[in-house]
Amino acid sequence: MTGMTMVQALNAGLRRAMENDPKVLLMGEDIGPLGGVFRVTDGLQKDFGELRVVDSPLAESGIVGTAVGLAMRGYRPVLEIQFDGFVFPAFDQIVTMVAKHHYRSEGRTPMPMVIRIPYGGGIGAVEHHSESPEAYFAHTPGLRVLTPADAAEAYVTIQQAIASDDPVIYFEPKRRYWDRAEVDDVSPITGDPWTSRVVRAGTDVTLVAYGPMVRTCLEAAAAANDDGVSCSVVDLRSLSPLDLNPVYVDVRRTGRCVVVHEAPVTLGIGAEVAARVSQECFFALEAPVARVGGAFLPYPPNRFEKHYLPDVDRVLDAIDGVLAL
Amino acid sequence: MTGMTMVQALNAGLRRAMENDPKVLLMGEDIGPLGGVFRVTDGLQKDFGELRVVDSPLAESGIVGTAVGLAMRGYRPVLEIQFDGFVFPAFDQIVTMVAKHHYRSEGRTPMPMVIRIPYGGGIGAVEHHSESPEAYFAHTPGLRVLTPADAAEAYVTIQQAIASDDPVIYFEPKRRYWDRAEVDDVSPITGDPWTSRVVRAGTDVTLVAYGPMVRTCLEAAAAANDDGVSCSVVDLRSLSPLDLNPVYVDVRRTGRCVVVHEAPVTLGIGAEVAARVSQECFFALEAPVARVGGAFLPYPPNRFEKHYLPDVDRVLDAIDGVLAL
Amino acid sequence: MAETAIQLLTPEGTRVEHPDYPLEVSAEQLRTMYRDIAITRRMDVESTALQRTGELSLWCPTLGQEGVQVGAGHAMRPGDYGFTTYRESGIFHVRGVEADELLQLYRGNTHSSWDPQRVGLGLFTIVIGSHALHAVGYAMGIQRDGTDDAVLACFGDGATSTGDVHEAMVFAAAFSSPVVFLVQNNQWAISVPVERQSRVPIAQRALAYGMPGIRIDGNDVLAGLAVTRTLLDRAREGGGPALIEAITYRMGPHTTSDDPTRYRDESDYAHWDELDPLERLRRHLLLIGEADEVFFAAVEAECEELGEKVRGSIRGMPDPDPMLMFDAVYAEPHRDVEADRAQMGAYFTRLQESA
Amino acid sequence: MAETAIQLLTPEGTRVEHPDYPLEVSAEQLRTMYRDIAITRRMDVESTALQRTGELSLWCPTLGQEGVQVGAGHAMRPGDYGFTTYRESGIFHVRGVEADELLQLYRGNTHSSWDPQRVGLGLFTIVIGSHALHAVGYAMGIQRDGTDDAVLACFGDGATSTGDVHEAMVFAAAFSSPVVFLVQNNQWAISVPVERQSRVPIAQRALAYGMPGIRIDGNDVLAGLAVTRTLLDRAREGGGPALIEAITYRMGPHTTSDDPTRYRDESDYAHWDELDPLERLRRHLLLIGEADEVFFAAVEAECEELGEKVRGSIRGMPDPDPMLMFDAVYAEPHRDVEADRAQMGAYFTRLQESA
Ligand SMILES: Cc1ncc(C[n+]2csc(CCOP(=O)(O)OP(=O)(O)O)c2C)c(N)n1
Ligand SMILES: Cc1ncc(C[n+]2csc(CCOP(=O)(O)OP(=O)(O)O)c2C)c(N)n1
Ligand SMILES: [Mg+2]
Ligand SMILES: [Mg+2]
Repeated sequence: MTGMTMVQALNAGLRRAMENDPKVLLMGEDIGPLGGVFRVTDGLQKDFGELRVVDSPLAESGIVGTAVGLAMRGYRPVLEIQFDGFVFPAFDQIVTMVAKHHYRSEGRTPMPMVIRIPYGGGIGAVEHHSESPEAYFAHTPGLRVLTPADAAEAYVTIQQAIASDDPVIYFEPKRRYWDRAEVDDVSPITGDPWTSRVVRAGTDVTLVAYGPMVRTCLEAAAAANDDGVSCSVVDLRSLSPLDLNPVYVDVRRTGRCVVVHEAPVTLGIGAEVAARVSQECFFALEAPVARVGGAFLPYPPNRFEKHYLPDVDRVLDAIDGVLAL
Repeated sequence: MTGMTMVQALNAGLRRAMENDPKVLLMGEDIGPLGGVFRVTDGLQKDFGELRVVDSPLAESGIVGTAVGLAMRGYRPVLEIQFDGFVFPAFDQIVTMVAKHHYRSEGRTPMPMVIRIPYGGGIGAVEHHSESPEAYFAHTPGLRVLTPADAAEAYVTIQQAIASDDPVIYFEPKRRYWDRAEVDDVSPITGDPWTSRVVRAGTDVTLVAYGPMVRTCLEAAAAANDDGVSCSVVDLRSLSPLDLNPVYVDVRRTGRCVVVHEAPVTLGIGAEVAARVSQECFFALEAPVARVGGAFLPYPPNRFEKHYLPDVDRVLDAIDGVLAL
Repeated sequence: MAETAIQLLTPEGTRVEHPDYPLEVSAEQLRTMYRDIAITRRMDVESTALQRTGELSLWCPTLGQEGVQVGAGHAMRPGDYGFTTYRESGIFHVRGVEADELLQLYRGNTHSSWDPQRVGLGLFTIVIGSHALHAVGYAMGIQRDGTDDAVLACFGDGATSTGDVHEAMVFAAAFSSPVVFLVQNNQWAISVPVERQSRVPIAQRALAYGMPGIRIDGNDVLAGLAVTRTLLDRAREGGGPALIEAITYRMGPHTTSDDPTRYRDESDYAHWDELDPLERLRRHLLLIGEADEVFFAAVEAECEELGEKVRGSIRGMPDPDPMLMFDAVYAEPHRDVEADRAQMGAYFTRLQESA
Repeated sequence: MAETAIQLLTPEGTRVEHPDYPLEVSAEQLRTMYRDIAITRRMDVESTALQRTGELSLWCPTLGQEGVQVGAGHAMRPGDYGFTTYRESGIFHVRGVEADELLQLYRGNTHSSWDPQRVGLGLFTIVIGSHALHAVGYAMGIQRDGTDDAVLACFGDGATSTGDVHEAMVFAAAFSSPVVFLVQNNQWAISVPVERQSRVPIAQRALAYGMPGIRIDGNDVLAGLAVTRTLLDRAREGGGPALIEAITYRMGPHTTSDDPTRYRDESDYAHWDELDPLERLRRHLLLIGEADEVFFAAVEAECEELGEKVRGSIRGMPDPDPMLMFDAVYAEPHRDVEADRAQMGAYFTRLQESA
């Protein structure tokens, strides 16, 4: 067990994956000598060389598109998109080529690839640096979508993402990059990343979250507890596939469900969760599933973000809401 | 009143918009002498000249990106994306630039622009020619999304889209391009396109659809009627904003709701409809909202599409499902 | 950059030497290439006919462009890898994809019917330009493997306008990757003439990246062979990427859905007819006395046979089992796909029961 | 294409004539440009300091690149329109955007604080390269209006790798639109050296599109002025687009978040220090006797004043009313935004009541 920030955990996970498999290579902008703008790849080029840690030209479609070719040749590219807002120039390659390649080739050509994207707000950044575009990818058949909630998760799931023969969009909650946790960096990697996990058990309300909002929901659950309300917290972890079975089990007991994310509520992950929970727990629900998330606006200038982003108070307000019915 | 196919209605609508406003111009691939691969722009370059009907280089980001500049200069570009699957190279410009420009400029620079996209399957086409990417756009604040269900709607709403000072993604259901309807091409254009419309009133089940599936739902409703089941059909028409009030009113009466679209069910428009209807009609619903749509796969080779696409039988099966509870 | 296009075989069928592209080619290989062009052409005719009778969804004729395609196909070594468009049946044929194998795709049975590993050809991409990047990435993989394979990336004049083709050239140049970009400038992108994509020769694009840009007569199979081979070899030896612009003409419609009379003049065709790649090679073979009417008749018979085989295997072919569409969405099981598969299976059962 | 960069003012401050770019510039204008560079530079210092104390989220220093920016800004006519990046405070200043106006953005109050119509500058786009297309579209609008305005599109060396910049050049060339692309090659894209983007001079990219590509000394305000003006005028007169590569150096970090010691040598700076645009102009003014210490002291005082003004208006500025974030998402009312606005308003009220 080692105390690590999420950045350090990701760095250690990448390093281990590269040690274990010579076909793993990293590509992105500024991931070499600089170590990435968040330092996730710090020191890796020094140790693995320029052929395995590639500073690319400034072109996201180029990064993803050449990675398709590398994967066809048997490599396992792990790409860094510098910020959430810069993934869109690569959207065509991701949605049209990466996602469909295995299907189009009738399984002849797997497309193992990880696209790491620091996402979400809360760090006072300028435009295009705080977005939560995960729903676009979760709506796209052929992609897998993972997002860790803490350093321990990050260390394990980045390696599992790299080991997967399917393309994985790996969303890193940048506001949690500097949170520390105890990381087991010794044991072999086990467990199924494509599942959600109950991170707190409760009896009155089921909170569902992922990535940056897991901590927020845990804090809200702790605060609610002080008011005598017992909340479960489920970390979805995998956004594609979705594993809502633990949510259904929990909601069948609590009868109340609140889904929380930073992305706009409309057609966000919460829409799918609400639709499925409403279907599967139809007779158990005591109140409609509540959704807490971004308003229907582009990410606002950062002086607004503390109001725009869901926080403990907003989650508590939603808990009050579902309990009021 | 003139009998027209949807292609003819769109052509007439574009023509009228161009006659009414010299700032309206069309741009896209093969829209000039060829009149577009579906002939929607047939004859327009001949009549309005090459400066107003522009055959562009083969570059979708270029088409949308230059249209941003044209809009800043006071023009109202109406763009054609040749097929649904080719919008993704322009996704960055649409999501990052077009959608946000009014907000980013604090309202100083409106971005009137219509992006026409023939979408959906059912015409036996090759890959990338049958997709339904509307949810990506409806999840994006700053865009409006419209889709006509028939020729009469198309004639009116294409003009309303062009008249809007906001950017509109205009999805044309290509399998309905050759359906004929009576079109009122004389009266002034009236009505609010950003609303849904009840196209058939019923008492037992509320069917919700848009674009190509409206006709399918009307046919299913007729078939159900023969079996003694009375269905309403609501055409959403506008996917952003969503106008679900007529749906709520109807579901509060029927207690049962089926949403139908071609796009994958997961995080499709139906997810948002189901989430909202489950919320707003919580106490009225007798069964969970059912969703009928594409399976979680890339659009399959066309010999599979008759099984992949929702059809009358699938809708009837879902009607049976919600009635069984 | 060469101002005029490189030609090794005149339209009259006489050999021309070019100092930079010496070519030794056996009579046997000449005859093989003749046969390849003839078969490619017959496949065009058969496929168009099959489309007309509803057996295929679509066909993209190659007519007129077979010269450079067959030449480039022959320039590739077995270990080399190609990335093509939908209009490349010449290369597909040379690399060993059977006609009825390829046509599965146009019938709508599959998105790709050949095994990329076996023939060394990636899936072709219909989203214009995007595969140019795959080609460069594949070439970057070769560099890491340390083999001397090289990659051929084929696309049209229209594709050169796309951002992806630019980024492909930027990456290839930055990493000096072993890839040759082969642009078939057939003068049209559907209805849009090449002048809308570029006001200067497409080959000039190469200057932007510091790589050679060579114009060749695209209807000259020998120029296609020699120049492509030279540049592939240069690339495999570490010389970096290069660009070939093959000047040719799309003699047919863009696809079987297209109506070229709306946008171009019949009168254009005559000029290109005289430059026909098949006729040119026929003349050459006759001139050098390496083929006679017996040979040409044998090729014709082989084409007939191909036609029959193709018609036989495509016509009335049964549709695939609907449940197959759920296969291979992912390499590893995915909960949501499996749920949909189960749901659809149950629905099909209900449907059958109620029928 | 010019092999060496065009220079009209040597680092020592002496004027050089160039046959293609004759320049007459008054002493008054020289002094104005000196002042502009000095003020731009001071704004850099103030903004960096304000960022360090948490008053700004970020700042992108222009240090070292003010020469070409101020020169190009002066080359534009009032009716011309510019599309810039985040590193263009020189042009912003020349076009009349006040420092404290611009800094609203970096404070996080707004995504754009100036009125594009008033100053003729589009919003700058952080998604690299994308605004090059907006510039070309704007120029296409000018062609339709039939006026003689022209457009300046500014971006960095890194941006030249993006597909959007390529497509912008393709469209500009295809339509012969009145736009000049100005690449500030400051040698770096964050930590990536320009060699990763291109192995040949960036100006050479122009050849791909058949337009002039001119290299200039980017630290020479007069070359920036003369060459930009000449090419803008050529464009407005129907001569078509052109590309300028201004060779310069980013003397500061990429942004205030960056740590250049990780990827480049301090020793590089000395060379560029000698080419400093401000010092060069100062020498020139002294050489030709058109400025003295009184003038320089006055400029210095003006800079002080600016610093004070900026600090005064930014420091401790109150945050905007949260409900403002719901404004202007759309030009016309949108049901979902209005619902969210109402919901959030109600929530804020509940929150206040419970507090
Ligand atoms: C991104 C994209 N946009 C549009 C299309 C529609 N389309 C198919 S082929 C074609 C023209 C291609 O021209 P070119 O690259 O010259 O190849 P050619 O067909 O002439 O062989 C177009 C516009 C497409 N397939 N992909
Ligand atoms: C599409 C995109 N990818 C990545 C980034 C992150 N990023 C910001 S600035 C920059 C480097 C830009 O280099 P250059 O174009 O040379 O301009 P400079 O900063 O040197 O002025 C990068 C990679 C971005 N803003 N947009
Ligand atoms: Mg072509
Ligand atoms: Mg730079």
